[in-house]
Amino acid sequence: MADLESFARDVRQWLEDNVPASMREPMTSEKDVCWGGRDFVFQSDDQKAWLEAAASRGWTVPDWPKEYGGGGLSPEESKILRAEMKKMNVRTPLTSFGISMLGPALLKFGTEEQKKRFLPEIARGEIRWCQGYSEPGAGSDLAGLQTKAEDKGDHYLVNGQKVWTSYADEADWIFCLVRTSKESKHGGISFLLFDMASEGVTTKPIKLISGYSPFCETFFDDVKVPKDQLVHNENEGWTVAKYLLGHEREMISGMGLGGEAGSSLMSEAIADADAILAADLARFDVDALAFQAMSEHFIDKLKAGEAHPAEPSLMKYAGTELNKRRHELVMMGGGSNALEWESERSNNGQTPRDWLRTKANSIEGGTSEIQLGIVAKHILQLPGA
Amino acid sequence: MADLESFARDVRQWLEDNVPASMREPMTSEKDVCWGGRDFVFQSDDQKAWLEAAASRGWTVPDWPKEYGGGGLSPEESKILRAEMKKMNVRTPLTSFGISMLGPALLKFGTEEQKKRFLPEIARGEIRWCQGYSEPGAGSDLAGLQTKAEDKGDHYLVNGQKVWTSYADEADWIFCLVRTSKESKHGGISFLLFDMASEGVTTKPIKLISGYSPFCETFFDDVKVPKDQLVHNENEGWTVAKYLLGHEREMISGMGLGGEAGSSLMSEAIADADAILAADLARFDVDALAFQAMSEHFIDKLKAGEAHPAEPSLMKYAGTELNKRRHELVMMGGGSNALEWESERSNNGQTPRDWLRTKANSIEGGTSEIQLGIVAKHILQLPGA
Amino acid sequence: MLQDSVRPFMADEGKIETQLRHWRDIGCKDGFGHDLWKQFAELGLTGILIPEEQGGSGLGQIEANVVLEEIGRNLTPSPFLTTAVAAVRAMEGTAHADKWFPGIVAGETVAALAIDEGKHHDPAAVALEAKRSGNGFSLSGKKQFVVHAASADVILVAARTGGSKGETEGLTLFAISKGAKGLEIDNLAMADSSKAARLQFDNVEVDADAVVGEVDGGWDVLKRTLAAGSSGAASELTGVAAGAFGMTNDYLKERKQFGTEIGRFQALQHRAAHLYGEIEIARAATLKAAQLLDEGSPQADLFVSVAKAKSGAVSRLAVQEAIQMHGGIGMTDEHDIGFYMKRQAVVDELFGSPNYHALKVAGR
Amino acid sequence: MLQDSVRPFMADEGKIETQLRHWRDIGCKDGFGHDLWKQFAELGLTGILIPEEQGGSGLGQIEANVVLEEIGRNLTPSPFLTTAVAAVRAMEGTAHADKWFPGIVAGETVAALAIDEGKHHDPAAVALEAKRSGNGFSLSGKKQFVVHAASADVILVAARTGGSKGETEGLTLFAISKGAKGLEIDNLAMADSSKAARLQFDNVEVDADAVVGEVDGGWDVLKRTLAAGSSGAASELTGVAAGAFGMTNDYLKERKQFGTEIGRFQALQHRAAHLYGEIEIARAATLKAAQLLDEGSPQADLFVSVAKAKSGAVSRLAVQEAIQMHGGIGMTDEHDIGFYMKRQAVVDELFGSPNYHALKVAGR
Repeated sequence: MADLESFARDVRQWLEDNVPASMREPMTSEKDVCWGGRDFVFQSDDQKAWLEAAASRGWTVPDWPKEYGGGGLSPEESKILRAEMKKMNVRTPLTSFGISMLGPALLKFGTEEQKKRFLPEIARGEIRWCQGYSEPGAGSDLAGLQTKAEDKGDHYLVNGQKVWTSYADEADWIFCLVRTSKESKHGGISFLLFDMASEGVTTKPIKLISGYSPFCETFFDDVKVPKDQLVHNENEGWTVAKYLLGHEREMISGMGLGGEAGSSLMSEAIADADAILAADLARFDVDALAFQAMSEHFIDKLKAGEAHPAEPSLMKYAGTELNKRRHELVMMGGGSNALEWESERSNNGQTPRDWLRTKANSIEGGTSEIQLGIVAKHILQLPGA
Repeated sequence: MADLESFARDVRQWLEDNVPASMREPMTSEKDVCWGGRDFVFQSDDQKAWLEAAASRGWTVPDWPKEYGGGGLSPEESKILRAEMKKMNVRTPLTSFGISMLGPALLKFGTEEQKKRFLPEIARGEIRWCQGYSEPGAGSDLAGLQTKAEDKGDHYLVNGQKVWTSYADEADWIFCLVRTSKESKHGGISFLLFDMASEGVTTKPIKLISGYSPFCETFFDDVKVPKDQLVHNENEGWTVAKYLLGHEREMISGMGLGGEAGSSLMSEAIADADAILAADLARFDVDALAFQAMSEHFIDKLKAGEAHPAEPSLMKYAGTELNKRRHELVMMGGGSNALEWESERSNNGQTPRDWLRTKANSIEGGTSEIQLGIVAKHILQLPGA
Repeated sequence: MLQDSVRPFMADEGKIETQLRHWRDIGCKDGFGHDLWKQFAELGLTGILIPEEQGGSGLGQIEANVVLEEIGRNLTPSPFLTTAVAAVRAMEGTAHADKWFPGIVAGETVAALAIDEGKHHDPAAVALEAKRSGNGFSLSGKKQFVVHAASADVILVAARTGGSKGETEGLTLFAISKGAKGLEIDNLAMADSSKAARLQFDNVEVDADAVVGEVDGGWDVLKRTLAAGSSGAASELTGVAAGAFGMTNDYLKERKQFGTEIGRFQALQHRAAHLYGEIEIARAATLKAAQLLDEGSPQADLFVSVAKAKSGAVSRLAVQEAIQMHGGIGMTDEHDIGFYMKRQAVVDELFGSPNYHALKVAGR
Repeated sequence: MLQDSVRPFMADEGKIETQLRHWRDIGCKDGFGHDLWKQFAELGLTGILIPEEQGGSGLGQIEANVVLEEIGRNLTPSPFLTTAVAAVRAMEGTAHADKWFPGIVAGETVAALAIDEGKHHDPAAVALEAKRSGNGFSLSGKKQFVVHAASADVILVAARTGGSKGETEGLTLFAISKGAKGLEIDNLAMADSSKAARLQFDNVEVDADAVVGEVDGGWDVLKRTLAAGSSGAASELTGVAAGAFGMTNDYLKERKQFGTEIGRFQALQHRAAHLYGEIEIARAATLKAAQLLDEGSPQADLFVSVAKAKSGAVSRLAVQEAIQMHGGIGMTDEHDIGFYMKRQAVVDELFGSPNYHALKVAGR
């Protein structure tokens, strides 16, 4: 205990000394998020400075081992760091699919060489990853994928198409599921890493109902992938994929918390709410704060290795449904103001576009129905689930 | 049109002349319902007089043919009668399973002799029927019944057990599903009528969570049923049963309307409702009035023969769920007053007992899940429903 | 029956591909097509509520709502609700009928309603002032969510000639012709690609004959206008719900996942069946409101609010379920289902949200 | 861990068959068994919040709530919540602790709280008056929903020594011993077969030392008492939800319909999974509230209300789903599941309904 207390003091001091003042302001939009990567344009010098400071101590990924660029913190120490950062309103220095998804998978399934090669770059924010899972027409049935990788001796030759690749047009590398055997549905999948700048890779943004294009269609035409970029064994990629999906769901469940942007939206909705909306907002407050308590509890359990493997599904389901509800309430509170789509006054329709965006929350990363099915099967152990 | 107008005038006049004043007061409890039957004890002379007057004109069953004790009214005329009775707050003169369930089935499937024998008695309120459908352990799977009827030449010998027989201990006769063949599940069922006073019939009330016992277990031990009491063909009773179930559902859906007792309960709940309850009540009002509109529309379509055969399932589902919600709101509005179970002040816990009683609404007569399945299959035509 | 002609007409001529999506993609300033409005006229729809002696069809709210349900089902952009329903009800029996009805019957005239001044519908909360000025009035103030204002030949404006904001007394309705001096129209695209404007009135001078009905008697005119508009919007919402549901139910039968149609999954079946029932209930409530309006029943206002509140809640559920059940494809701009969600949000607010109307019902 | 001993104890000794159903069937006037209360004492549970130097276990809200979740899961009737949690928190640090704690630790004393005077929980709406009289006070007025009043050795009564109904100033808490003259107790069975009373005070005379805490300082005592009680009730509700859900989930695996286990029906699977998640959330919220209370955090009151509101709503859903999924058998008195619905309704109202607490959360 004494050690942890002195650790907490040390953390506070270090944060005081190293976090620029502007990085202790609440984020106001998606644009304040630091994603890193080859082509990332920092929003400010402070953003860059804070990333570098955090990375220098391994605190972009505090619980990764030090030899791979992490902070080497114990679960208790990680918790203290999170708590202190929260108390001081410190922004997350780096957010990336490398940290939240690929990293944990590499730590578990990667070779020593792969860990050394990829993890430190991720920790420093020098590489941005995208995820090549979904394929056209496959939807929730991820394992029904067709993109094939042929063994050509020293490399695989990849041909096929992915869809819903988040930010594929801004990513440096991709972690990608490919079919290396047709013998069994789940047993013929492999997990490959490759550079998006490789010859034969093209991306095409998908326009969404919000008018934004955060996703792409991604095409592979005779893309050569060196064999040392296969993670885990050939035809055993589904194991990696499932493990990684759990981490994706953890990340997405965080939406339920809404963040700072969410709460400022809500306060606008609350202003002169009608009596029914006020009642809905009261109930929402209860549910949002209860979910906050659940999230904290879940993260503690997770870091201590005590979470049930299907619990991320529960969190993903609850968090995304809550976030959708938040934006429905914001729309109701906004009345006709919230319907404007292109005006300057409405910041180009930010409110309705964000609302429409949230409708994908319960679809991407596995639909709500998929998550409920996983809970029914793995936790409730209902027959045939 | 002119004819209908003069019919409406005639109806108004006749109601003015024949309905006792006390029969134009809203019913305040279940006890004001006139069920009829051999052992029925009238609540008042007025109740008896009104039944007799209505029966004399065939208006206990206005749309049945005159030769079977009905009023012989056209759908338009029936609608006018209903509307005029509603305007004058006239109570329903007679409520019975004979009218709402067995009658329509006999009209469709009965022999001429059966119609002449049973329908006029039903119309005059001289016989009270109960329904022998459910069996222990069968639940929603009605067709899985085991009660068997053996062909003994001039009669059937019935042995077995029914459960959830409403008011079996007060009923004169039963309409009952029995198994006459084991060759197929649905194809081996027959539809029998018999006297509850027959030798070998015993009933045992089931105590419910509300403390009331409106249902019985009913046992048949070598009960002899004359063959002329078989309705429709042997082994084709399931056709009759399904037809009758639709009528049961129509009747149960009426609960959604709550009736007069429902609305006086609601006004108590509304008194000093908190802000959230007030919002819930506002939404409930909308849903209850919309359902009222739907019920009127449904009855018009039904009487005109234009309703989809699966529509009673929809009405049953919506009406019972609405009624459950009504009683939840009444409980919330009642606070700790509504939790008293035995005091005189609480009329022996009428509010919580009625509330608990409503929980069976969405189970009896086919669960909500069964109704939704029927709609999915027969109206939406979804595969495998 | 009217539905037999309107349904195929709207499905063919009013469909998303050639109307809504087309006008949106080319950035049309009206948000609808004048040619289609002409076709509405040829079918007698633009004058549906206009008496026969004034060249219309002389039908009622029930028939207008048949049209609106099909409009909702196909998301057909047109000024039908504002012009042929609400504005006609406002002008009927006034001198403005003679002036504007011929153009409406001919499908040449578009009318708009300028009532709300805040983000929520609240027709008594009018602050826009009409001061006596010479032989007429001078209007100053602002309005928002004025659907089709930029395309309108005439805008009906609720203004205050007496009393104060929040009171129903002292309101007067004015008919302001296109191009009035001092009137600034900020034409805005809404989420559903329809156009609604914010208006700024700076001493807009009008003659005394611009008054619709009586001076200080605007509430009576507004009441019948809003009842017709709300009832019509309820039908449009029912149509939106039915359209989204129909498309979704078809999708449930076609789309395969894990080797089987997704419509075979019981969880989706139950949700679909529940939704279907809710849509039927909304339609019955909406029909009853229209019947009561046509009968002039004192219960009409109550059921108009029931209809608008119910159809709003149900259509919201319908579009949410539609998007969720379509999965990723429904999130793409390329697919039509997303348009239903956008349109629902706009009509939901138009003439008062479900909350506004539920509170009216509860306060009866 | 405490749970490891309490869980089997409550499941064995506190089970429905031998406790709740038994006491109900014999019409026990207490609604619980004194022998079990003694067993609670032997395990150190009755003194769980009482400091070690006063003979208790010196544990906190977190541990008390572990007990209450098991009480909820088994519907075990006992005066634990009112006596060992709420009354102990009320008396701690006052002279009454010396008088009553030994009996509570020994499982010989039962305490009750008399706060509400209307049908809804509203602790500031006290009208019951305590007038100065000689060396002490004279109490007149009425109370309702006083759980275990008829079995209580001591009743803690919120009375008004100043201010007026609705104000938090001018409240004083009194400890009234059993058998006080002028106190009439109408012992009533509640829907769940627990007993709560309506009390009538007619000039009930008490000494000055009957005051718990300070005269006019009752709100401070009430606040900590109600926070502990609400937090505890939230845990009991979470237990009720978990108990009903566990029984239901088992039933889904056993019960066959149409030739297959009903738990195989996807519609039920999804509803069960949703409910499971909600129960986990309610438990996390309840745990957090207890942690904050034990830490003395300024956020504690907010999260206590979150916990009570959330666990109320979730447990209500749990008992409704439990009854519906059990079908007809669940409606019979013979089956235990119906008891969960009855108990839920009572604890839902105790220390304030979900609506009461949600409005507190929204008003923060």
